[in-house]
Amino acid sequence: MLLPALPFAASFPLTAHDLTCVRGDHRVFSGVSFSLKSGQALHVTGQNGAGKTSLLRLLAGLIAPEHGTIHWQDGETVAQAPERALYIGHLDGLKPSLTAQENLNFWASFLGQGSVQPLPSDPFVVTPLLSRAVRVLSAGQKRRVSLSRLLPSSAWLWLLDEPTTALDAMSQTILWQLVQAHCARGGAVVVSSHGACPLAHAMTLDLSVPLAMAEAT
Amino acid sequence: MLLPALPFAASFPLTAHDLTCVRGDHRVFSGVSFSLKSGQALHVTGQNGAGKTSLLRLLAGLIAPEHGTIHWQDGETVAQAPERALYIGHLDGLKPSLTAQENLNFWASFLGQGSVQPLPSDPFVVTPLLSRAVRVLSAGQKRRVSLSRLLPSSAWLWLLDEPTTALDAMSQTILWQLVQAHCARGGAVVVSSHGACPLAHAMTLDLSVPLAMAEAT
Amino acid sequence: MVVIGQTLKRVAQPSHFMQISGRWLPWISALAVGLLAVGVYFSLFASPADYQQGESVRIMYVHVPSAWMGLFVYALVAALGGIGLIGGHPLAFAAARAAAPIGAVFTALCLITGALWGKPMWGAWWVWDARLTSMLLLLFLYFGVIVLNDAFDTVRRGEKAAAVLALVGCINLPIIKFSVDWWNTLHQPSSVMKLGGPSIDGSMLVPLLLMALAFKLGFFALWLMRTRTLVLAAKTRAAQGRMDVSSVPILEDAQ
Amino acid sequence: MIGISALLRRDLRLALRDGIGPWTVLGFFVIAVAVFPLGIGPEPQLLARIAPGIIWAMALLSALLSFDSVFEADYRDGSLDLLLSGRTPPELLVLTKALAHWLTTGVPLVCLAPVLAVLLHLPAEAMVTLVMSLLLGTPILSLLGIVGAAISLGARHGTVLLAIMVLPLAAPVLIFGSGAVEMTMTGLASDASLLILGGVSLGAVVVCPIAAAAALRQAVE
Amino acid sequence: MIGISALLRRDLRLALRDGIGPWTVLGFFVIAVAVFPLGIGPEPQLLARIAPGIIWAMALLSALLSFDSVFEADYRDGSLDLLLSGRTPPELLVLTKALAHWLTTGVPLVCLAPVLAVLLHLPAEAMVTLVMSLLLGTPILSLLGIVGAAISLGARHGTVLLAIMVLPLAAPVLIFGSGAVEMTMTGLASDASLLILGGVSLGAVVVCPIAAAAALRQAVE
Ligand code: HEM
Ligand SMILES: Nc1ncnc2c1ncn2[C@@H]1O[C@H](COP(=O)(O)OP(=O)(O)OP(=O)(O)O)[C@@H](O)[C@H]1O
Ligand SMILES: Nc1ncnc2c1ncn2[C@@H]1O[C@H](COP(=O)(O)OP(=O)(O)OP(=O)(O)O)[C@@H](O)[C@H]1O
Ligand SMILES: [Mg+2]
Ligand SMILES: [Mg+2]
Repeated sequence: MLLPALPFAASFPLTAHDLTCVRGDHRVFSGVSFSLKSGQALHVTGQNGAGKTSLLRLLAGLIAPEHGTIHWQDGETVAQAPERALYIGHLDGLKPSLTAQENLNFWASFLGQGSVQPLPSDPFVVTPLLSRAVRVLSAGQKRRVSLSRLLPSSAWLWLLDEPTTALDAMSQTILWQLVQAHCARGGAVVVSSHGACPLAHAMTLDLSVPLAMAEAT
Repeated sequence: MLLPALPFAASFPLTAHDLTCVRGDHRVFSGVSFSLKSGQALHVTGQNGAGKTSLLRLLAGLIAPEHGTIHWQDGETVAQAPERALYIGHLDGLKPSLTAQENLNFWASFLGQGSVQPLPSDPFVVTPLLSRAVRVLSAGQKRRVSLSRLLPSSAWLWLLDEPTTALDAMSQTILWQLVQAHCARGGAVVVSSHGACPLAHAMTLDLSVPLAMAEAT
Repeated sequence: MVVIGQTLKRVAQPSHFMQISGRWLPWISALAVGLLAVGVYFSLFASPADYQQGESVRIMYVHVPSAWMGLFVYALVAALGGIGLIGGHPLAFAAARAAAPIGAVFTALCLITGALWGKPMWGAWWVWDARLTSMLLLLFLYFGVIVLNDAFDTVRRGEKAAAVLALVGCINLPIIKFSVDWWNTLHQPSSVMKLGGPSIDGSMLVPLLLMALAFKLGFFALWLMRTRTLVLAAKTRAAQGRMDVSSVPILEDAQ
Repeated sequence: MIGISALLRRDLRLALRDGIGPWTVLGFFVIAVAVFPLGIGPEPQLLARIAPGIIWAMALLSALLSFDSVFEADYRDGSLDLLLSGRTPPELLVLTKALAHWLTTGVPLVCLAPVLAVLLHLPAEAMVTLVMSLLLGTPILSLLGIVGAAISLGARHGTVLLAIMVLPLAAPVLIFGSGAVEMTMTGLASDASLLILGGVSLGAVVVCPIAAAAALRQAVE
Repeated sequence: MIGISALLRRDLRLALRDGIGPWTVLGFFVIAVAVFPLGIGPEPQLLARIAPGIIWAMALLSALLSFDSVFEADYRDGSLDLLLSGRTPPELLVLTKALAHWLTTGVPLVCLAPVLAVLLHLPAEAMVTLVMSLLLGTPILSLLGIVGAAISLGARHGTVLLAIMVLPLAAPVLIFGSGAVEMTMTGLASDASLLILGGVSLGAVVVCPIAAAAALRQAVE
């Protein structure tokens, strides 16, 4: 399944340097550095509480690092140019009382990608679900709807926090293919998961290891 | 890790006969029949929307079958004796503003198992989390807390809906060991998951297959 | 000016602060207690009853100073909050946090004594005139600041939020102060702190000022104690080792 | 039983911690009562005459404010499933919920009412009637609200349903309650109204839990 | 821009589907009509006297009641994360939220006010001032409330915090608003008060979004 070409010629290599993350009043990780170039994928692992979600939220510019820097090649910080990254986390950001269609349309037009009817392509087979209220969807169906936000997105960096949660085998394969395709078109991906990551070319960042370095793999 | 013996000598073999489930206004599955004896485990699979969660909710007596019957050997229906089964679903039923300890205590005493301090045993290593508000726990930490409700429970039948969600590799192994132990002490388990189920002796019920029969495996 | 700035900066180092405040605290406390004793004596025995208000005028010696303190402390809290937000100095937040509850007590004291005074004077415990109402609102603002301070999991966030509220709430202060001039209120206008000198008899002015001074010193003593406690609390939280020291802002001295 | 008391304790703790509950009611109550004089002006006798209305209106509002959270939260985070699949009969659950709601909204209101009455210059002799009427009336509000909350749970237009269902039912309570106080103020006997209130709340204690429990079972479907 | 309008449309749709804004206004309406005349008795001039105060008090309270749901839902289901990580500056987000809130609570009230005024025998000449004052004043309430909602997001005792924070700041608005109407009723010119309201409104539109946006960034931490 093919994705439309990314709207920009240039890519935005990202550099994270010596990140320290503090949640609440306690330190989660420190000394994390890595850089991401066009086409690369970073697989974040680590036991529960290691800081995977925290790292992704840092990259999305949702929380600020206690210490250290994250910036694009052109000098902008993630907080300044958040639209270059698309974050899909544990929570799906779908309104139960709206239909899948309404939800997707809203996000598409809010993230400035125009309406999504009809879906450009429908790898996750959500078309049959579109007319139903999200409240009545099954866990995996919800997940598939929220993942469908990736398709119209023009973000260069995908931030996926345990994206395979609740997905059936079939949809999981599709997801990984999609990620491949995104890398292939010059995008980059940071994905956290507990299982092994089927992406051949992915670098691994294990946050359980103190002072982890992405280069470590 | 050993579980306390179940409080009752007798076990309650369960028989589900020709179940039809309708959610909202459309039929999810029909003709599902199986029976569970002491020590047995049933692994429910099927693509998203196949009806795994629905089946578990039927067994928990939370929804009524459109057609067909579920009852214990002694003739009681699940709706009449819900305390024989413990349902742990997609949602964790933990209060964000209460600490893990407070949450566990509440469920222990509500489900009539007395307070759980100290925890009888702590396979999921939640002790360090007990004093923290659930709000600030990571996805997997939350999951581990909610799974800890299994330990003090005296329910004969465990109903686990994708229990490995958000768990790290380590905790997943522990979970499966726990399930083994429960079967070993004469309990029974119905578990839904998308991955393969490591339980050697488990029967499989694939809801994608129309008119699925547990005996099919 | 510069010199003062420098000294302030030095004092503001948590370590210095602990030393210096430790040294001054006993003296201030002693002085406060002493003055309070004298003030109480004057206001209860060594001052005349009012020719129309009778003995009930003595309420004034509590009412007025506590009112002044209520306003003063709020301004202080807001100022410290501002410093904290701009300069990001942890000690400022701690000081603001320490001051708020004391100010709330003074405000409550003013309201209560006022109500007690109102019954004989106006025949009602409470009237909805501008000053009384605005003072009641000040109490609410205090509550807001206090609750907000520890409403969050992250200490710093609570302090920031509280600072914002304190600053915004400042508009209430002039309203309270000048309500008596802007609207025609039951409450009497200013007779001490006004242009052209106080219009109140010396025999009453003296004990009033004595009490005012005693209240102020008393406040400073309590304020220092509470601030010190907060600093120490932060230290212990760090010592418990659940987090590492660098994440406890109050412990790192601003260079 | 132990289950029920555990639930009650949890709900009370949650109410205290998350603020929907005593604090909110207190806050709203004081605020509302401060708001009306600000708007209407300070004349004591005028305030006194609308005092019962204001206080009762506030009672209803602060109750309304906290209804949608009664089951909503438990439904959203999955607690409700577990609560219903426990040993405890749903009717008892609902009754406990209603009790918790009343303890955290009704009771603080009853305790606070006299203070506010003073602030609004309500004549002393009417005070007793006010407290009595609130004491007898607020349980009805809680019970009605619980039914509304249960019915509107998970339904489209949930809150809308809630408002539309509870208001018409609650309005009479309001009218009787404030009416009783005003009668006392005008020197009439208010026993009749109070008796009616008492009777209605007894009826509600019996009927509402059954209705609400039925609605709940539907909701978790 | 298109993003903003999308957000506005979504919020309005949600408010109508399961929001409480418009319905609390309706509720107040019912209560005010049902309860206060009882207390005051039939005397038209008395009712007219309290009408502005009552209506304005309703405005404030119905606004207060619907604030905590402004960001709470988006925060809980993760929408807020996405909203903040979009291209749109947070200040604009907040402004939109405020607009949506105003459209769902302020506007219905402005529309209902004349009806209510008639029922409360408010003299016709005061009607215009009433509507004007509400039109100019309610936006301030919405904007203040948004700041409060943002600050108290994820806080313990969120709701009451909100109330405590907003009330002192909103009180002046109330006073000026109802003041203006009363002035017209007593034959004075109310332009001054209205101008002040208008001015404050403008100021709030500038200041509040900035404050709220800052608070929001803290909240998603
Ligand atoms: C609850 C009711 C009352 C409240 C909230 C209240 C509040 C205040 C406040 C805030 C001040 C300080 C004003 C300033 O700093 O300029 C003040 C001063 C004063 N109040 Fe009250 N008051 C109340 C009742 C009364 C009553 C009943 C009386 C006596 C009839 C009274 C007499 C005074 C006097 C004499 C001052 C000093 C004014 C001056 O010289 O500056 N107050 N009050
Ligand atoms: N409350 C509901 N009302 C109406 N339909 C529902 C409801 N809940 C689920 N459904 C529908 O019933 C079907 C089965 O849902 P269910 O949650 O049982 O699937 P599932 O096998 O658990 O899927 P998943 O693997 O995604 O968890 C789905 O098509 C879903 O859309
Ligand atoms: N909002 C918060 N406030 C305070 N502490 C938090 C907050 N969110 C997470 N934490 C803590 O920060 C640590 C890292 O959390 P995070 O969610 O990043 O872990 P994770 O690697 O995503 O774990 P999981 O695999 O369970 O998702 C955990 O110990 C958690 O308790
Ligand atoms: Mg995570
Ligand atoms: Mg499921």
